[in-house]
Formats: sequence, C-alpha cells, structure tokens
Amino acid sequence: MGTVAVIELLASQSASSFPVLNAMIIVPVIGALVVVLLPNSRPEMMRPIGAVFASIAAAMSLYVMAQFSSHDAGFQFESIQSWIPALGISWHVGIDGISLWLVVLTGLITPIVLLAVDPHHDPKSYTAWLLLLQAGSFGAFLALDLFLFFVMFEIVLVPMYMLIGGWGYEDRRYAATKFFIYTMAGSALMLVAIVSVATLSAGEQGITFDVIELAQRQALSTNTARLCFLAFALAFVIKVPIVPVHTWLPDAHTQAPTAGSVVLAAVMLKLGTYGLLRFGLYLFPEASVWSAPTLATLGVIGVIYGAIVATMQKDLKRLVAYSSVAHMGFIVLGIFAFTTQSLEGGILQMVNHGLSTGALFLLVGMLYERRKTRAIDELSGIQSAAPIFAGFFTIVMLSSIGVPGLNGFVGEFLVLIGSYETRRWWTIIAATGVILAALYLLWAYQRVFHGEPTATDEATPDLTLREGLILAPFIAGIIFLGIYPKPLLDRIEPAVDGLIAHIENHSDYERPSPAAPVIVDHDQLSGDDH
Amino acid sequence: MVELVWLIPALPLIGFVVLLLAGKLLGEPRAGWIATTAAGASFLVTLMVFVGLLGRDSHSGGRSYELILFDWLPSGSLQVEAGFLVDPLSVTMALFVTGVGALIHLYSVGYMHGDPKYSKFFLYLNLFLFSMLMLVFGNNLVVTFLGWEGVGACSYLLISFWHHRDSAATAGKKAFVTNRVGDWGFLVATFAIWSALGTVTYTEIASSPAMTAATGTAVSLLLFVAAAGKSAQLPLYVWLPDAMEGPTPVSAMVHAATMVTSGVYLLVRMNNVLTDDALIVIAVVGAATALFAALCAVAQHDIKKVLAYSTISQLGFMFLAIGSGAYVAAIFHVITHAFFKALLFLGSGSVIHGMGDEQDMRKMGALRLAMPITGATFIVGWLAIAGVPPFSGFWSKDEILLAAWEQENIGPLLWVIGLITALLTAYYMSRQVILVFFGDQRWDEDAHPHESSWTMTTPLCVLAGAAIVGGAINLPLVKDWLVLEHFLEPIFNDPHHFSSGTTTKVALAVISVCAALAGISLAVLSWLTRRISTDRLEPDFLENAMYVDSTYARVVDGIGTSSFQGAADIDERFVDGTVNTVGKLTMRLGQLIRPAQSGYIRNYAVGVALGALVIVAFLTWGLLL
Amino acid sequence: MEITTGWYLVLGALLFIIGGTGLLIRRNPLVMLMCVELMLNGVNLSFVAFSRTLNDIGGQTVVFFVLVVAAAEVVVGLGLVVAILRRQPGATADDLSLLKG
Amino acid sequence: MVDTLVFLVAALICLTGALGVVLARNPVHSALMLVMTLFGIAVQFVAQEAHFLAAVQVIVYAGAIVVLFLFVIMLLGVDRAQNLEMSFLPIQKWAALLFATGSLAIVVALIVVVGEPVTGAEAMGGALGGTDDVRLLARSLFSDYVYAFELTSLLLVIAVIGAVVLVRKPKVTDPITAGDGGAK
Amino acid sequence: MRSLSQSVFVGPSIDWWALLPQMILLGAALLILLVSALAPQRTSGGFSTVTTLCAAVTAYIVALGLWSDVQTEGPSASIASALGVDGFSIFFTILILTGLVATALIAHSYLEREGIDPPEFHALLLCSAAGAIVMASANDLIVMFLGLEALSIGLYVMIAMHARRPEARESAMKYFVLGAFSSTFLLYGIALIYGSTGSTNLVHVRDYLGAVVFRDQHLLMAGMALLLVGFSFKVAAAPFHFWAPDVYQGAPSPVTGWMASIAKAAGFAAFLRVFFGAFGAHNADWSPIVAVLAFLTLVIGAVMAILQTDVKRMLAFSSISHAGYVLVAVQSTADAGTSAALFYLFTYTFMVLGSFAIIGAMGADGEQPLARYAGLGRSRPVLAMAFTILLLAQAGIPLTSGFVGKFQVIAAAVGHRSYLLAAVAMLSAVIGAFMYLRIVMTMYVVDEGTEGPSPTLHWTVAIVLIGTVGFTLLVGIVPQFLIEFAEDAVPVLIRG
Repeated sequence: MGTVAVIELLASQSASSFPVLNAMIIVPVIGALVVVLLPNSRPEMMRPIGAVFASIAAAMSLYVMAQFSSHDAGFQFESIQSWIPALGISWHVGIDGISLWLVVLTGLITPIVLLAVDPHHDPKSYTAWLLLLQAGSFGAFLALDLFLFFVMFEIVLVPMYMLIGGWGYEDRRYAATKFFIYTMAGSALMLVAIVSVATLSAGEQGITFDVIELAQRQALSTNTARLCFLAFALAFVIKVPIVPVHTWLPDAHTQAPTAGSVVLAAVMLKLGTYGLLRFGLYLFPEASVWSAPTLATLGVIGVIYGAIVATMQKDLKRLVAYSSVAHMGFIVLGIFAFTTQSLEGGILQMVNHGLSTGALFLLVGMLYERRKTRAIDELSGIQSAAPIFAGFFTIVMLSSIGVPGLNGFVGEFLVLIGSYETRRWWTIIAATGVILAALYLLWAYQRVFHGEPTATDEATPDLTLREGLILAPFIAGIIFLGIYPKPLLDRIEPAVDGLIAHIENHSDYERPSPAAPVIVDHDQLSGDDH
Repeated sequence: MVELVWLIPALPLIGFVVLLLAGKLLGEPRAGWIATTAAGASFLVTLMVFVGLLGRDSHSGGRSYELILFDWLPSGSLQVEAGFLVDPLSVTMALFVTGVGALIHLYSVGYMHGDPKYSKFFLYLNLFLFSMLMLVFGNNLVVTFLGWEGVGACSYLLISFWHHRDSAATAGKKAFVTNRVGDWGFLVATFAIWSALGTVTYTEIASSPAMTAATGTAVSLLLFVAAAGKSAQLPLYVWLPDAMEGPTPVSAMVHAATMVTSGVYLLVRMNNVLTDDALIVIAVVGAATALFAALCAVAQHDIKKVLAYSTISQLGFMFLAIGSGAYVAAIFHVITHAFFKALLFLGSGSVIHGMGDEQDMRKMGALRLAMPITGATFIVGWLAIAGVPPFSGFWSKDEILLAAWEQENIGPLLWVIGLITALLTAYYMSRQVILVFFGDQRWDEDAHPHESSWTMTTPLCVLAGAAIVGGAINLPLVKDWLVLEHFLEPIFNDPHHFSSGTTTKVALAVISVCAALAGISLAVLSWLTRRISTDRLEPDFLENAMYVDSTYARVVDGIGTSSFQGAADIDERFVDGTVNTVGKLTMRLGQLIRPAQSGYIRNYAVGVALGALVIVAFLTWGLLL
Repeated sequence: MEITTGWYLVLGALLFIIGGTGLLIRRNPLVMLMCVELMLNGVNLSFVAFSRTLNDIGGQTVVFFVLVVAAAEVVVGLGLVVAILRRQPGATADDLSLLKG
Repeated sequence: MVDTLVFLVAALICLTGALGVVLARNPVHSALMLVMTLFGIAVQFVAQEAHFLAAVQVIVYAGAIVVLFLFVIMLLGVDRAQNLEMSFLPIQKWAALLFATGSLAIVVALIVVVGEPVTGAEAMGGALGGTDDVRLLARSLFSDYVYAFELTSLLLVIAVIGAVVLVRKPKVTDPITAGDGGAK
Repeated sequence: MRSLSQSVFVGPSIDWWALLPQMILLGAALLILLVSALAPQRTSGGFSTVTTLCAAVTAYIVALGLWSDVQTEGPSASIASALGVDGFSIFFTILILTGLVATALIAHSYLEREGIDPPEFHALLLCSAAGAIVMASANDLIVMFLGLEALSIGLYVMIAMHARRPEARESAMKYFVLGAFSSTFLLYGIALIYGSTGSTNLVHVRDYLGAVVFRDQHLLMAGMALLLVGFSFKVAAAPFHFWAPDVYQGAPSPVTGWMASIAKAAGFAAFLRVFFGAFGAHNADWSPIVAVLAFLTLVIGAVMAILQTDVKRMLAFSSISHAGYVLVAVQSTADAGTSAALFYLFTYTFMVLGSFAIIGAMGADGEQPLARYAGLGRSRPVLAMAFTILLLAQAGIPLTSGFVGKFQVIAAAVGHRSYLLAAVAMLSAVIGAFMYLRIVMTMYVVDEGTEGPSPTLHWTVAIVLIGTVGFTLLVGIVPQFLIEFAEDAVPVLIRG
C-alpha cells in the first residue's frame, strides 16, 4: 500500500515542484515500515517487496540523473524546509556533480544487493535494515545542512551494525561493536566542531547550520577553522578509512554478510571521502590547503601500505578490504591535490571503487556460499571447475588492478595525472601502487583459481544464471565507465571547478595552469632540437 | 581508404566478441577459423589503409591521418580522445603485426588441435591482436597505454593458459607484474609530458617545443623503463624466458614478433622527446642486454629457451639502434626479426608437436628427415638470424652495427659488443639447428616424429619466404633502395643519416659477415663434427642465465616476503593493537576506580564528606588566597 | 570578653563536624542516626545565632521545621533499623554491603 | 561576664556530650550523651533569648526523639558495648581524620579571616522583641512561613505511613521463590 | 505585603490554583489511605492505581491551565513569595506528573507480582511527587528543603517496602543514611545563606546579592558550596554518586525508574532554581566547580558502566553519566544552557522510565544479569526493538530525543567556550555507547536455535512503552515544540 501512496504522490506532483530528493530519502523508510508490517507467515515476500521500494528510490535517482543539468555548477533539485528553527536547523537537501553519482550508485546498489544476497534467516528485519541503510546514505549524500548531515552520517551506523551483528560470521560481535564505536568516536569531535562552526560564525546574521551559507561566511579565524577542520577530518578519515585508523574496516568487511560488505564498500566508505570534499574543502578551504600535504601523504601511505598488507592476507575478504584501503588512498590523494583532474578522478574513483569492490565482495560471497570458506589456502584450481565464475572474477580483478578499458584505470589515471601537477613526488610514489595492486590480486587469483583443483574444488559449481544476472550490471558498469566516462565527467566538472575556485578565493592556493599545447613548425625546430 | 583504419582493430574485436558469446558452441575447428578470418581480414584492411596512405602526399604531414572516435577522458584542460593515428610508422607496424598475426592464427588452428580450451585460446589471441593494434594505432599516449596494458593482460592470460600447471600460472603472474614495473614508467612519463607540454597526443607532442633538458631526459628514461619492461631489457627481462610456458604460437606471436617489440615502437614513436643523454643509456643497456642474452642462449637445452634468449638479445640490438639514433634501423630489425623469429618459433613448435611435446634438444637430432618442411624453413630462419647475406637478418643487423659504429661517444665499443653478439648469435643458432635437425638421432623410436598438418606448414613457408626477401625493403648503398627509410621519414623531426663513406660501410659489412661465418663454423666444429669437445661449452653459469633470475627470486621470496609479512604483522599487532589497547585502558581505568564502589555506607559517606570539604575549601579558601 | 555571634557559629560548626566525623567512624546504625541529630543541632544553633545578629525571627522559625524534619527522619530511620535488625539481628552498617562494584 | 561563663559552660556540656555520643561504645550511653548535648544547646538558645525554642528543644528532642531512640535500642536489645577499633574499614579512619581536621582548619581560617560575620542584611521576618518571641514566632510562622508550615503536614503524613509500613509484620510470609533473587 | 509588627495580623495571599496540583496529589494519597484503612479487603491494586492516575491527570489539566496563564500573564509568586509560579515550576510539575503516571502504570503489575501493598505504595508515590513539585516551585530555601525531605523520605520507605528482599532493605538503609547525612549539609548551607543574606527566600537572596557588595563573602561562599553538595547528592553527581548504583540496583524497578527520572529531575530543578535563579550574580564562582563535577560525573559514570554485568546497574551508572550531561549544560550559566538542561531532563525521563518498565517486566530485581536478555530479539522482537530504541536514545544516536538533547548540551557548552568539556562529554558518550551496544548485542546476536526469554508484558507496561518510545522518536524527529517548551521554562524569580 505504501507503493500506491508513493505513486499517487508522484502522480499528484508535477515533475518540477516535486521534491524528488526528499522522496528518495522517504520512500525506503516507508518501504521498511511496510516490510515490518508484513505478516511473518510470508518470509519469501519480504525481499521482493523491499526491492520494489529500493527500486523506486533507484528510479528516482536515475530520474535525477536524467534531469541533472550538466552546466550548472551549483546545487540542483534543492528543497529547504524549516526543521528546528529554534536552533537554526533546516531540512536542506540538494545535489550537485559531486554527489550525483554517489547517489545514483547508492540507489542502484541497494536493490541489487537486496535481491542478490539471501540472508538465510529473519528476512524481514534484514530487508528493513537494508532499506534504512539506503535512506540514510541518500540523506548523507544529499544533506546541505550540517545537522542533517550529521544525523544521517551517524544514523547509517545502526543498520550496518545490525546487519553485521545479525547476519555476520563467527566474530561478528567484536567486528560490529568495533565498527560502531570506532566510527562514533571519530564523529564525536565532529559534532563539537559542527556546533562550534555554527556558533562562531553566527555573527549578526544569526546562527545557521546551512552548509552553503557557512561556506560563504568563512567567519572563523584561521586557527579555529583549522581546529574545526581537524575534527571534521578525523571523522571522515576514520570513515574512509586512511591508515592508521583503518583497522575497523578489515574486521567489519570480513565479518559482515555479503550484502553488508558490498554496501559498506560501495556506499559507506564514500561518506568519508565525500565528507572531506563537501565539508572539509568546502567549509574550510584555507585549513584544507594547510593540511593538504599531511593528508595527501596519508593517502599515499594508504595506497602502498594497504597493498602491502593486502598481499599477505589469508582471508579473501580481508584481502579485498585492504585493497579498499589502497584504493581509497588514491581518492584522498586526489582530493588534496586540488586540481580539476585529480578531484574529478577522485569522485569517479569513488564510483569505480564502489562497482569493482562491490562486485568483488559479491563474488567472494558467492564463493563462500559454495565452499563455506574464505581462506585462500583452502581453495585452488577453481578456474578448472568454474570457468565462467573465474572469468567474471578476472574482469573485476583487472578493473581493480586498473587495466585501461575498465573503470578502475580511468579514476586512477585522472587522480594521478591531476595530482602530478601539485604533488609530484606523492604521485610518483603512489603510482607504484599499480605494481602492488597487480601483485596482491594476481597472487591471490593464482592461489585460488589456478593450480590443480582438489576433489572438493572440482565439485565447486559454476556461476548460475541468476548470479550472472546479479553481476551483469556491475560488469556492464565496469566496462562502460572504462570506455566512456564522459557523461559522468561532464556532470562532475562544473561542481569541481566551482569548488576549486572557492578554495582559491578563500586561501592562498592557486591552481596550476598546465602548459597549453604549442604547435611549432618542424623546420624551425629541427635545428636546435638535438 | 585510410578512413577504414578503425576496422583494423575492430575486426579482431568482433572475432573476440563472437568467440566470447559463442565460442563453446562453435567449438573446434570453427572457432579457430573465425579468429583466423578476423585476423586475416584485418590484415587486408591494413593493406588497404597502407595503399591509401601511399596515395597521399608524403610531405607537409600529408601522410599523417588522425581518426577521432570519441572523447575518452575529457577533464579540464586534459583532453584524451579515443583516436587513431595513421602514419607510416603505425602502418608499418600494423602490417607485420596483422600479417604475422594472421599466419600464427592459421598455424594455431592446427597446433591447438584437441585442446579442451580450443576456442578460449583463439578468444585470447583475437583480444591480443586487438590490443596490439590499439597500441600501434593509438593517436595519444593514453590510448597506446590501453593497448600496452591490454597486450600485457592478454600475455598474462596466454602464458598461464594451461593454468593447472603451477609453473605456467606463476610465469603469467611474473610477466604481468614485471610489465607493471614498466607501466609505472609509462604512466609517470605520461604525467610528466602532460604537465610539461599540456598534451598527450603524438602529433602535438611532436610539434611542441623541446622540454627542459632535465625533464626531457627524465621522460626519456621513464619511457625507456616502460620499454624495458615490455621488451624484456635488462634488468626487467626475467619474465620472458619463463613466458615460454605458454603455447608455442603464443611465444611466436606475443613474445617474439609483436608485443615485445612494442617497446621499440614506443621509443621510435616518441623519438622527438628523447634526449642524447638518455639515448646513450638506452644504447648501453641495449648492447649489454644483447650480449648478456646471447651468452645465456649459448648454454640452453630447451629448444624454446634458446629462442627466448635470442629474442631478448635481438631486442637488445634494436635498442642499441635506437640508442644510436638509428630509429629506422630499429624498425627495420623489428620487422625482419618478426619474420624470422616467428618462423623459428613456429618451427620449434612444429618440432615439439612432432616430437610429442618434447622440448629438450638433447633428445632430438636428425629431424630434417622426419619433418622436411619444418627443417627447411627452420634453416632459412637460422640463416636469417645468423646474419648471412642475403637473408633479411643480415641487412637489418648490418645497419644497426653501422649505426653503433657511428655513435658519437662510445661508438666503437658498442660496435664491438654488437659484433660479438652477432658471432654468438650465429653460434648458438647453428648449435640449435645442428642439435635438432642434424647429427645422429637421440630420440627413442616410439617417439616417431612426423611432419605437421598443412595449417602449420603453410605459415612456415610464407614466413620463410619473408625471412629470405625481407631485407629488400631497406637495402643500403643505393639511396633509392632505402624504401623503408624514405617511407618513415615524416615521423622524424630530423631524420638520421649515416655519415660513413661507402668503404667503411662495406668493410663493416664484411667484418660482420665474417663474424657470422666464424660463429657458424665454430658450432659446426664443436657440435656436428665434434672436433671441439662440447663439455666446456655449456657452463652452468650460462645455463642458469648468470643466476640473475634466481637472485631476484631469492630476494623476493626472502626479504620481500618477510618485509611484507612484517608489515602485515605490524598492522595486526601494533596498529590494530593500539585500538584495542585504548579500549582495554578504558576498562583498566574503570577497574582502578571500581574499589571506591565498595558497598560500605560509610565509605560512601566519606565521598560526601570529603567532596563537601573540597568544595567548601575551594570556594572559601579560594577567596582567601 | 564579649560573646559574639562568632562563638555560637563556631560551636555549631564544631557540633556539626563532630557529628559528621561520628557518622564516618561509627557503624552502629542507631549511633549514626544520633550523629545526624548532632549535626542538625549544630545547624539549629547557627540558625538561632544568625537570627540574633540579623535581629530577625525567621531564623528561629526555621528551627521548628528542622525539628519536624529531624523527627520525621528519625521515625523513618528507626523504622528501617527495626525492619533490618528484625531479619538480621546485630547487623551493623558495614554488614549492609551486598550491593557493590 | 556572666553570659560568657554561661556560654563556656554550656559549650563545654555540648561538646562533651557530642564527643560522648561519638565515642561511647554502648549505644545507650550515646543516647544519654545526646541528651546532654541537647540540654546544652537549649541553654545556648536561652542565652540567645530564644526561650520558646529552648523549651521546644528540651521537650521535643530530649523528651520525644531520644526516648524513641532508647525505646528502639531496648526493643532490639542492641544495648551491647561494641569495640570501636576493630570496626574500622580500610582508609575509613584516615578519611574521618582528614574530614575532621580539614573542616576544623576551614573553621579556624574563617574565624581568623572573618572574625565577626557582618552581613548588611536587615530584619526580614520581624525584629526580635525581647520577651514576646512567641508572638513573633507565631506571626512569622503563619505569614512568611505558612507554606512551609503546611508542608510539615505532608512530611508527617509520610513519616506515619513509613512507620506503619516498615515496622509491621509483612502480610506475605511466603518464602522467596527460587530465581527470585533473594539473599545469597 | 509583609506585615511587620502591626497589631492586626494579615496572612499572606494564597494562589490556590497554583497550589492545586500538590493538593490534588496529597488529597489522593489521603483518600487511598482512608479507603484502604476503612475497607482493606476491597481496596485492590486497581483502586489505588486508578486513583493515582485520576489525580495525576486532573493535576495535569490544572498544570496545563497554569502554563497558559503564565504564558499570557507572566510569572507570579504567592504565599509570601514562597511558592513560585513560573514556566519553570510548571514545566517540572508537568514532567513530574508524567513520571507519576508512568510509574503508577509500571508499578501496577509489578506490585502484584512482588507482593507489595499497593495503597501504601501509591500513597507514598503521590506524596513524594508532591514533594518533588514543591522542590521545583519553591521560592524559599526552607520550603525547598521540606519538599526535598518529603521526596526523599517517601523514597526511603518505597524502597524498603520490598521487604522480602535484603537488597531492598540494604539500599533503603544506604539511601537513608547518606540522604540524611547530605541533607544536613544542605541545611547548613541554608543556614549560612540565611546568615549572610538575611533571608531564606530566593527572591530576596537574589535581589540582595545583586545589590550588595560584600566586604567578605566567605559565609555566602561556604553556604553556596554546601548547597551545591546537597543538590549534587540528590542528582548523584560524582563524587556524591556512590549511593546511586547500589540503591538503583536494590530498589524495586518502578521505584528505580522514579528515582532515576523524577528524583533526579527534582534535584536539578532545585539546583537550577537556586543557582541559576538566585546565585546568578555569582555564577563565575560556582560554574567552575560544576564544570569539574560534570567532568567527574561523565567520566566515572561512563567508565564504570562498561564494567557492569547487571543491566540495572549498567543503567544506574549510565544515569550518573547522564546527570553529567545536564551538569555540562548547567555550568554554561546561560539561558540556552538551562533550557538545554530542561530539554535533556524531560527527554531522559521518558527514556529511563521506558527502560525500567522493561527491566521491571523482565523479572525479579536484586539482580538482572545480562544473560537474562539473551535472545530477546528473537523471542520478543517488538519488546527488544523498543528497548533498543530507548538504549540508542540514551547513547545519543540521531533521530532519537537523546541526540537532540545531547546536541543542545554541546551547543550550550560551546556557547560557554568550554570546548574541552564538550569533547569529554562526546567521548564519554562513545564509552557509554559501548555499554548500550552490549545490551543490544546480547538481545540480538545469539547463536542459531537459542530460545530467548518471553516475559509477560502487562498491558499497563505496554502503554508506558508505547508512550515513551513514541515520544522518544517523535522528539527525535521533530523536537521544535519541546525546545520551545523548554525555552519558555527558564526560571524567573519574582516577588509575590
């Protein structure tokens, strides 16, 4: 019935006035309620119905994508409702090139995951939590009010916590608690910072938590701004996560159910990098420029360190988790290089990482379903038994390694070539990450898929059609983004340029102007060239 | 006609897609034929494009045609298109890539007969051909890199084609990772070029003003790192010998004719940014590699290993040429080498096939009777690589030696090294031919070797023909005969010209021929007529390739693994340990103050009383002070 | 010498302190109650002394309420003591330490 | 001169009584010592011209509360001397000592610094009128403090209920059922 | 107004409406006692409960009426300005009555199960409620003291009523001795304040402190300090908190809920009324001390809580650290801080009452081992979810009232430039979260097949749960109305 209500809502509103972003946040919540109200006697109904709602939200995100104007650097589809006027808080959501694709990703991942992964027990609460997770993530990506953002940023912990705790593996208690506490500890100081920013920049215009407004005011003194930025950064850096505050991630990923791992990797980690962009750079331009060397260094360390540690993992999921650390390191480097290419690449890389790592987790999950193990040394020669499965894995792996023609390369390349302008040596070191990426993934692949299969390996069934259909969208995305990322880049670019301009206005940073190609006649040159 | 360039890579791609979707259904041999057709068709299209290009005016850049398909990575001032560049260089490369490729496809139809993953093999081959063509035709560094990585990935897939063999799997991984080292250089070079010139498109790079000396040298060296990775130069050559784990057609195509030469192609393509300082380095490394590999080849027993090392050595020659500024010579040698080395590999494949997968030359001998065609063609290849006129190898090698001789600073030294290498080449190839086809048979009767099917022998014959006359495309002495040189001229801002007089040229040529003959006769004496005892001619030191590879392995397995493991342990114990410690400390704090909650009323009263005392003291006392 | 308010206040304070200390050192619930009474009386004394200095009757009035409170507390307190000692004869304050940690 | 003497004597009585309450080993003695203190305080009240309060003090405190104490002591038969020493908990002794000395120190300091507490406050509840403090008390009791006065009734009601509830034998005498969390 | 030594006696004017809530409660108490005395066999638990509820509701209506009056005509005072009628007092009256209703409902089934006499219990409950209201609305320190005693003595008895449990007796004794002890400090403080300002009336005290500059204010300061001690004990702020865990654990769950919510609230009401209202001029003196207390309370509460294995004890310690939050707001000495404290207390009352409703339903007191809750998520999903929401609210997770409260507290602290304290508050929230999560974990994360407990949930308790959880979420999502409510409730001392 919730569906009907939403459809009526859609029908009643004209496309222009319809607050589609709010609807995106609300529909999954309604879906969760509907699912909860369903009779327990029909467990098989839960996931499909949940998927319907998730898909409606996904459809809305696609609608937003379609209607999104690629020339507008500002926020689109904005909608502001007064929420807590007493504290200067309003329900302010909007979308721009930076958040657009993360929203779309969130929209698409959830229904797929919902249908893809069978929770084995308690489908009702499982579905409800996933839907809430989708809603929360939407909210976090769309929020333009610090309070609202913090609410969403914090609330998504609960569903994920419940998913890990309720459907995770043997060590789930530890992992779930660690995940929750670690992240909460990070955001604890951020709340203080949020309040401080709002209070200190209240001035005579009165207190507000509106991001755009605060970004324009820039009322904080340098040192205060830096302190607040550090508080923000801590929260996001833990969420990303960046070395050395990354250790919650492997545990969470390893213990989480497949769905949890996928959403965690595809969506939740992005909250960190997205937060750094939207709130770190946007609210504290000077402070972020000031801290850029440090954070870029941490990013590079993450790239190398994550890869090195990943190489030595004995658990496939842990390995993928550490590869996430490495990939996210690239993004952080890109963010704190402040060039169009690096930022665009970073944002693109967020989407790419979502696709490839998400797909990797799905594949590992499928493998676990077959073999009830994730230990690398308990598997071998799977490729002989399950060639198609191996093929899919290979494609995703190559994308994760960053082979051109697949999405992984596009993001990495842009990040690196952009960072080279401002952070030369960081980039040169980070580029060695491409070697290590090949090392750990290929080694793992060799140990799991190559070699002589044992009897049990021989028995491993190949990919079913259903699983193939689940993976298809990921593969399609991986290939498409690898070949034709233009549509994304076009929509990201204005926002990114706007952001950089904002940074330039409020700090001593100046973006490098790369040499424009100069055409010279051969004959003049031929003399002095050698 | 030139506009058809997009078809060249497209055809193999189509073949790939078809096989991907329907490979299993088509099965053997149809899958093979489809792939071969795709390759052949793309060869024909290349010919058409070639003709089209010839039809254009050779001056003022008329022979450079760019076809832009779409914007690939448009980001701010960075504009990377997916585009093709048709110019003499790319077409030259494409011609032999598709040509040799097509032949090897054909050969594989027979060679892979009966393999359970028959269709998959051709799937990979087509994909490889596609990537290779992207590499060649890419109009900018990034597209080239696409092909560059593509061929790398394909070679990974093809080397570990029989992945249930651990050796194969490892070799594939090794090839990919080692190549990645080169790719790092490629990437960084790209970044540097972009930030210096603001473009990654070849035509624009070629027409840009020179970079500062430092940047230029850095870029050149980075590009050379890339090339060294792909083209198996010191110190990154180690993957190539292992790559012989792959099926022989793969060795012929990927690891002899096409992929490994892409390093040469890259440097020639970027000839306008290479600085003299870098060129010297390239020349030296090239020469060293040539000599080193030749020495290693001397003592190999595996028929394919010999060829592998000889490939490395020949690649060294090519880089020697580049280092000496003789880009045309390099390309020339690339082409001739493609002919005879593909021929040799296919021949060896045919031998292995005929011998029932026997690769040890010590178990062969006198096979010319059992497989005449293979034998004859193999001998042609031998003469070509040995540098016996008028076979193709002679011409290209001779030109390289000449270029080395003319190198400004250390020319003579380079030339001597080249000469020795030539001698060694002649020697070990002769040794191989003798061991395989002459002498007394060392194989037991039940092996009963046999000539291979026509699908395998046809390519042999074709390639043999090419190996004989291949030199004709760039004959020295008479200016008008330098077809290739004239054809390639447009891609150079300042074409390289030989300064030596005719006498010098002739003298050098004669010397090199003598060297070749010396090598051959040495081999004949020692291996055929057994005049020289052979036991000291195969030292373990050389057989194990001077232990370079094993040293690498020891380092990687030793320090490498342990340090990585150390990092992992630190992560678990220290980094994560700290986190848990924080939690524990909080608990400890609780434990510390817990005794206060003793349960005794009077203890609690103490809390009240003393608390009151302190507060009162603070408020009153604080004022007193 | 002149007996000023200060003297009375000090006396009250001393009673208060003695009572408090007594409550800390005695474990017999009844005696603890008595100590509370001592403290209350100390307060009463201060109230009266203040009312004298301030020349204000309010202070004395308050003492009444203190008396009432004291009475009520004593009643309930003794009731508790009875209820406890009935079930645990001879129990002291220190014996009531089941709940802790 | 006389009132000085009176004060000193009464103060002495108070303090001895107080110390007696604290130090007597037998609760009965403590109770009697308490009476002594109360008398002393009554005397101080008189010296402060709070005659009526003095009377109330004697009647209510000595006459009612202390008797109640003694009654309970006898009722429960806890009129046994108990050793003070062995009853100390760890640190309790020192804590008590600290409290005593510390608060004494504060008092002394206040005497030294403040000397005579001068508060500029003027009379609020009606000036003291020498002998007829009863009337004044009554007046303030029913004007300024009438609300408090009424509230004492609430307090007494609670006290009554409390006494009844606490002291009467519980109706339900069934043993505490298992798992019901009784005494361990 | 004040009649000095005229011969004719004029009593002070009395605003009966303002008195009505207390009188209704007291009357109800007497009625219950009377009926139960006259017809003991016919006075079931139902009668007392219903009477209590009716009284509460009636008082509620009156209180709402008073609220609107105050909003329209402004605050007033009566009975010789001993009884303040301002937003503050009515805010707390409403809060206390809410708590009363909830506690009565919770107690209903509980008393039956545990064999406690309902009439006396409810009578005492009503009386202590009245005492609490007096505390909140007293403009006179002595009146406040009497209210506090009424509340406390009532509690002593209510705790001890669970006569069959040694824990109950013990905790009653502990609470009594320490309560009496600390109230003497409070009383002494009153004496000193009286001595240094000449009156026990807060209005006068404030005016006097505002007007006079002391030559030496040591008596005043000492008095202030002692008052601080007395109130800190009531709100269980460290280091005066030791009684709380033991007493909370030993007391019958409904009483624990009552203590944790209303007794605490009343304590803070008095605290704020005196220190914010009367001692506002000297806030520079007391604010630092409160800050220190807040720090200790937050940390000790949080750190001790995570060591516990008994759910009741966990919540006891957590309620200590919640007191710390309110203190953080108090030490900011601003209207914003006060309203934040009021908001926090209001929302916390609901959370804690809901929690103890569940705990009471979960079975016998004395000990509530965590293990008893294992698998509740399976056996009683709805109940478990309700508990989870209440716990997460106490952990300060967004979209619950707890978060909004925490947010305002932090805002108040930041407004007062006490960033460090704000940070400490947030971090202790994280520590606390660990403890709440342990409970949640235990309820949900169990190995396959283990069957959780299925306590019988009486409908009265169900009502309380619905109410509290609903309110917690409602305020969490749309807090505006409550924030305004709290902002209008800042104490105003006015001479009547």
